[in-house]
Amino acid sequence: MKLIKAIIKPSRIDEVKEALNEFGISGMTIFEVKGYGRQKGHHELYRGAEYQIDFVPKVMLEIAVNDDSVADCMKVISEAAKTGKIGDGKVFVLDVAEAIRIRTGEIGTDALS
Amino acid sequence: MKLIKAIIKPSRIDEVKEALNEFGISGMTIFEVKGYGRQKGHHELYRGAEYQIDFVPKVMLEIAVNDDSVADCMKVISEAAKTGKIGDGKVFVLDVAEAIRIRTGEIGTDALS
Amino acid sequence: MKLIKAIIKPSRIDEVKEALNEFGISGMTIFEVKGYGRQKGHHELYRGAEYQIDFVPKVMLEIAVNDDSVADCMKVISEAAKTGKIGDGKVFVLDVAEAIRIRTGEIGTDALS
Amino acid sequence: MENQIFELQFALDTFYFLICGALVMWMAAGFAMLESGLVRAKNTTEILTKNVALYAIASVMYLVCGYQFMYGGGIFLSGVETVATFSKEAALAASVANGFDGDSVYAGASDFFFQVVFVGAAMSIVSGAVAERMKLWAFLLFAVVMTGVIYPMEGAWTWGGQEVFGMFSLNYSDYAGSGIVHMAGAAAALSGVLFLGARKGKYTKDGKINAIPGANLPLAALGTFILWMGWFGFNGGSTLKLGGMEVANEVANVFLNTNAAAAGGAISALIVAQILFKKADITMLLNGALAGLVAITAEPADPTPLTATIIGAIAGIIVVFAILGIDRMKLDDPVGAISVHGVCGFFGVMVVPFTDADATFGGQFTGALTIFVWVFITSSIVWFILKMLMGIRITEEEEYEGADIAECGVEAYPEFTSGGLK
Amino acid sequence: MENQIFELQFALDTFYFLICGALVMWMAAGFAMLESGLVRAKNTTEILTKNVALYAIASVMYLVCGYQFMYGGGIFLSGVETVATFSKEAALAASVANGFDGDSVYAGASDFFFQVVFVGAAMSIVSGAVAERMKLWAFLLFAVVMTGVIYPMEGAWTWGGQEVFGMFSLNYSDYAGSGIVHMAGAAAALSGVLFLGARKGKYTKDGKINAIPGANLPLAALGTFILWMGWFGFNGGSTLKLGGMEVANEVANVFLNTNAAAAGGAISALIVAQILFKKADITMLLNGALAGLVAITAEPADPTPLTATIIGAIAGIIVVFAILGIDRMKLDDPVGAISVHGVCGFFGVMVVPFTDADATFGGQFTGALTIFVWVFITSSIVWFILKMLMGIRITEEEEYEGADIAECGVEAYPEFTSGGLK
Amino acid sequence: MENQIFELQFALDTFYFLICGALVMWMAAGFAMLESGLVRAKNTTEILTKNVALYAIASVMYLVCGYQFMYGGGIFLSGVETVATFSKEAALAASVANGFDGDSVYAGASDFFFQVVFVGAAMSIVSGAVAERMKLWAFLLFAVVMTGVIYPMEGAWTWGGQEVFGMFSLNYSDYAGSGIVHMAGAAAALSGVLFLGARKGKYTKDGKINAIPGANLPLAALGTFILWMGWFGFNGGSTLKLGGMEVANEVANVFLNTNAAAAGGAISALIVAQILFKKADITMLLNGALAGLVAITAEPADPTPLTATIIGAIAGIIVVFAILGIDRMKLDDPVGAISVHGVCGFFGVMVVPFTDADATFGGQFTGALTIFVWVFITSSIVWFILKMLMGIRITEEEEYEGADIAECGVEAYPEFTSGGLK
Ligand SMILES: Nc1ncnc2c1ncn2[C@@H]1O[C@H](COP(=O)(O)OP(=O)(O)O)[C@@H](O)[C@H]1O
Ligand SMILES: Nc1ncnc2c1ncn2[C@@H]1O[C@H](COP(=O)(O)OP(=O)(O)O)[C@@H](O)[C@H]1O
Ligand SMILES: Nc1ncnc2c1ncn2[C@@H]1O[C@H](COP(=O)(O)OP(=O)(O)O)[C@@H](O)[C@H]1O
Repeated sequence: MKLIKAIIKPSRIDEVKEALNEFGISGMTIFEVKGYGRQKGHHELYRGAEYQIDFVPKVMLEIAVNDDSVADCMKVISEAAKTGKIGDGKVFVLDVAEAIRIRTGEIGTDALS
Repeated sequence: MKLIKAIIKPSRIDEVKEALNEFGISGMTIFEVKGYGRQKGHHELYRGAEYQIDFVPKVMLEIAVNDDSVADCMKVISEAAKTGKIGDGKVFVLDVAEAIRIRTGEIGTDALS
Repeated sequence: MKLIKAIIKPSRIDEVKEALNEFGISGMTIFEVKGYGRQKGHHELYRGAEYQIDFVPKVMLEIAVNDDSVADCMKVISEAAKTGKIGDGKVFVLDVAEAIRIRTGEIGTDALS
Repeated sequence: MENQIFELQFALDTFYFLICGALVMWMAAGFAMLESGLVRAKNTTEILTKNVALYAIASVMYLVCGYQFMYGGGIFLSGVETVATFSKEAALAASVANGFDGDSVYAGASDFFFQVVFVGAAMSIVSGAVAERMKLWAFLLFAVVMTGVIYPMEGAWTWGGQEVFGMFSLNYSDYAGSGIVHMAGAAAALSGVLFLGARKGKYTKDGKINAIPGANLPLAALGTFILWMGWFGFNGGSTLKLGGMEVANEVANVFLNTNAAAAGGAISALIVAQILFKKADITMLLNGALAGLVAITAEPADPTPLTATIIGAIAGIIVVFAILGIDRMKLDDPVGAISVHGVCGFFGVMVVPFTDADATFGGQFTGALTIFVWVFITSSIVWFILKMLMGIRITEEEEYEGADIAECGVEAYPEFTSGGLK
Repeated sequence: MENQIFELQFALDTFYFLICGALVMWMAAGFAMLESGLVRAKNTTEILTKNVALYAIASVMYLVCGYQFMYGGGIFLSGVETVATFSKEAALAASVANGFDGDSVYAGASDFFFQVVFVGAAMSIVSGAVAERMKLWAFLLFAVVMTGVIYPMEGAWTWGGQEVFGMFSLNYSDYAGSGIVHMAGAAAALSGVLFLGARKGKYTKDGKINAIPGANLPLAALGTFILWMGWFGFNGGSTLKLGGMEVANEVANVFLNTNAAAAGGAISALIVAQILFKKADITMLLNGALAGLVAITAEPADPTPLTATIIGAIAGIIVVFAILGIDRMKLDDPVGAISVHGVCGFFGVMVVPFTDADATFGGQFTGALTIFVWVFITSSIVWFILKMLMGIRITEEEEYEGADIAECGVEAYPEFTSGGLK
Repeated sequence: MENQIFELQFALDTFYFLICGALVMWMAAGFAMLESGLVRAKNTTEILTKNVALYAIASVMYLVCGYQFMYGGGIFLSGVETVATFSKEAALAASVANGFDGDSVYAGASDFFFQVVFVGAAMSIVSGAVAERMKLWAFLLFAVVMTGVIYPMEGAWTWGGQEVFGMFSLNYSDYAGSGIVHMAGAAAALSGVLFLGARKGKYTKDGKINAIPGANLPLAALGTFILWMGWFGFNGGSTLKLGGMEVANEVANVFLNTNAAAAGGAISALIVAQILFKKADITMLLNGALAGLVAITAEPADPTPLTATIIGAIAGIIVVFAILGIDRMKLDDPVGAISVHGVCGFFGVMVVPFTDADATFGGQFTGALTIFVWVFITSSIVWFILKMLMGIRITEEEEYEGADIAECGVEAYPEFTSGGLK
């Protein structure tokens, strides 16, 4: 089992969600994050003092998938999240040693929705 | 060392925290996330246009524990977080290669609170 | 490749960011979290009823680095984040199995900014 | 030429009534802000909806029948002169008859306008106490009865001067309504709270009282300032006449005393809170100011400014302990309405004899009791019927998710909250 | 001694005008709060900036030339008496000439003050409809022309009583401006919306209508209460005279009817929303109250209170369907300004003959049409020129990021939002 | 019959005073909203607490001794007529003596009411400048001295017409208090800022100025609108009489000029900000409007509307540069109070001789200097004593965590923020 962590642009979340749905992934956890990378933030101005917002809003997706689906799933996400402009984000894959569904106690890949 | 990632219902956070405390876990990091799974979101309505909120509020717990405690800790969380209704969440376990406590520089399991 | 997860005090984020920049790390993802550990929260009071805020605001940094840099990077973070007072936080290191840059499709360490 | 003077007096008094009425109408916004600041984000849309709708309902129901019950103004205001039916001759004749020093003469419509906004205020008191758990439509149906019948009836027995049912003749003095408006609202609120029960999570089984902090304290402070300002109209207008030196002086003293009592209440409540809790609890400060205002309302003209300040200060102390006590009795009142309007309203009524020689403690007590019993019992009957018919409480799940989504379909701050984790 | 009576009448009427004017000025805050509550967080600073700046521009432009165009008050108010140029003799002579029952006499400055705040109101209507996508400076330039020329011209043909161009002589009755102010504002707004197009993401290619919820509903409710309060000045002041029994009675009825219509509109819109959507949509409740206010504005004096309530209630029903219909026509109006002020303004104008025997449907329709055509066409010309010269819409990227950062450089709630993820 | 006219005049003038006073009281809400919008979320509860409490303290202290010091009204208002002590005969006699064109006669309580709300305004200015770092109770103790002694003394030497200490006789003209109220508040604020030092993180060691954005800009805009509205009472009431044609005309011109100056200030500040920063900085727009208001306050009656607009516009330009300059001097004033009320207050005082022939530059300068020196020195003494006794600044840790939790125990927006990460 793997945990896919994808950092994407907030504007692509709907597309990614739908693409994953079509692909058959029906469970995921997301949260708002701030990204720092090549894509630069913006300037704001307050009472004459300019200041730099370094961090860009991004969304992190965390999706546990079984080992077979990892490659395809990465592809699905990458394609749906891509705009071609700087700041499209990254996908990282981590190993999952164990998983359990709290409600039923199912473990392993059975625990995934 | 392992990192336990538990996605639970926001309403269960106090119970889980207390159960972990009793079990002897005294350090953790939590944050608000949005979950997507079998439990469906809700409809909202604004000026006549209905729209679907797909994501359900959840809380993510991240807890680093030493290898011996992992299984028990998962059990403790599962039991405390369980309501038996859809959407109770998942627990994932990841390997931790290294850990350090910033204040003291302690490494390995010594770094855990 | 490794994923460094660092939990630090919010007040140290600028120092850490700059130290990492100098070190040559130019990409990272951060988000606000709540920490529970030796550092205790505070009491609040509302209409005569006191209540305990157990969780302390912290910032989580997630940084993917190649294996060579891990040790140095941990050091850089630890030093920049350190105040010497309780609650300075932890750094955890996780293995990354795969990475991809969405915009270009580059994989592995090439995917890192 | 004397007629012209009477015309001016009529115009001035009418205008004074209208401006005071507009200030009291503005209190509806004050209650709305205060209450929406003190509930959690997830119940904010619903409390706003209730506050706007209840004011609208009060306006319509008092027009339909409330004014008739209270002052005999006719169903649908048929007895109030419109532009078409106004008789200048009659008005002039009345002016001459009253003489310059007698009762005031003003447009009937301005009297209705001034009275109707009071109904809204009485009803606004209820919404805060039952916040975060009551069904919207059950509440609005209650508002129909409260503003159309329950309030007008007790108003008729007091300000209306009617001896309905031959039941009692009160020698009861209540200038602007510490009892008639505020305690009445609180009585209905108390009954509602008893029927509803506490918010989930407010009191734990082991007897602990949990704090449920409000989501937006600047709104609560704004609401308090609005109420403070509107109260000048509430008490000032209750002099019922401006055109004359003595009454004008009285109106001025009412403004001054109203302000002084609010200030006294704010300061004393803040100090008590600081002593008790070691923190300057802003919600006590705000409730203290309102407590002072409620207390002075029963007699804002006669006290000296110093006495008014002291009355307000005592109310500010009372309200802190009332809030703590009522919480300990497990009566869950998210905004402190029962303490502010009920307890301090009663205090205000009972303190009148100290500054107004005509009032007696017996009369004040009897009057307060009558109002309380009437409103509490009739309210309870209405709550009971509503509970049987349609239920008055949202489901536990809806309460957890928030009344906003359940009742109104939209969150108040969709971009600011993401679950309210603490 | 007669002179002294006239002096008092003059003082009273001047004061009445000034207080009503202050209440109408306060409506600028109402529009600002309403609109900033109904847009997304990322466009809030910009809509606030527009609202404050447009009121300032209206104040200056109407002073520079608008008042001259509308009432002939002189460029830079050269025709309005200042402290230095005031002639008590002339004022007394005018008072005597008018007699006590004739036209009112009041300070010229108070008339300007009362008129200028109306200009701000007309312009505020536009800002809401074009929110979240229009360039700030294009909007402000439009405000210069609208408040300096477009509005004053149609005002001159109606309230100003001028027969400009010999084009037409309207027998058009519009007490406080359902058409002259509200529909005029809505006509400019409609034109702006057509030139601008919808917000990105509002309508999908497959014809779906997306909801774009407002960020801060308590502000929207507060704004509505402010408008409700300010409307007493808007309609009440439009009687133009207070000092006299008949007019004072009329003013009182105007206050009463204004309140009744708002209440009627709020209740009917809430009920319709509940029936249609099964939820008590607060935005419809708020728009319903405003719809009632707009509708009664054309004739707030003559209806009985019951009739006023009914007129308001009908407007409350109309506004819900108008909002849904206009959305279906893919006219993107984030706050419902076109429905509230345009559709209900027109309804208000057309309903006058039912309660005012002097008005005719023909006259009302001709007047409304004239106002609409004039404002719509001239606005369109101005929007077109602005579009050619500098563009009127922010870029797609700026729209995504939010007008606040693009135009004003600072977020409205920097600590509360972090991307607005849903 | 003449008596009746005097009675009406008395009533009208009293009412006018009371309404203007209520509008000025409303400014307390304006300051509270403005300041709570411009501080960070974590210091919001505390600034609200300060604003409500300082108004209450001002009300009480001015009643206790301030009014006595300033106008000799008696300790505890013992010299002000209550309902019991009012003598109609005396009032009528005074009216007859003054004649219809002489000084106004009105209820003493209304004069106190109008004066006391000014004290609150002066004190509100201070709270903004010392926000986000000053101890709550140290501030409130300062408020006791400021409102009970410091302000009343300089008020006595100017408006009070007293030659205290035989020190000086000012030929100083300050209609509604650009200097007496606004610059006085700013002088106390400046002293407080010097004693306190800047907020942690505002100025870095390498000389950089960091922006610390306000948490809730709609509140700041609302606060500005409230102040704008309340200023009609502030300046309008300062005419001190309404009942008479010439004074009524003057009041009308005051309203008009007040509005014009605010509009001028808003527009010019916005344009300057756009030119300097390439962004329409809303905080400059808001400060610009207030700058215009402050500047016109010293003489709102005599200028023509055009001149008033220009005076406001110049103040709007001044304020932008003042804010930038003061920031560069490392005087940390989170809301710009010193620039708006101090710099533009001084400008307003000095510009009087251009429109009022009786005023001289020398007199204006001497007066302004006297006020500034007196308030600055006495304030410094009080701040110094407070610093010695109890400390005036919260600890660094409390400042980091926020004054809300440290001082008041509760967050203003507990559900919206989670650390304010940027
Ligand atoms: N080394 C890294 N570790 C973790 N997250 C990263 C790293 N580098 C970039 N990111 C995340 O990816 C986002 C996009 O990266 P960026 O360099 O801006 O553009 P791109 O992905 O197109 O090269 C960043 O905003 C950040 O959230
Ligand atoms: N494959 C997955 N990867 C990551 N998180 C998941 C996954 N599936 C479910 N989740 C998380 O678990 C939560 C609960 O899942 P859900 O299917 O709704 O109910 P249950 O856990 O009872 O089966 C989801 O809201 C989501 O946050
Ligand atoms: N076992 C753990 N797993 C995950 N996070 C932890 C753990 N222990 C501590 N933390 C995080 O580290 C932060 C600091 O820990 P704490 O015990 O307060 O101080 P210190 O790091 O100085 O020992 C906590 O607030 C929490 O976010």
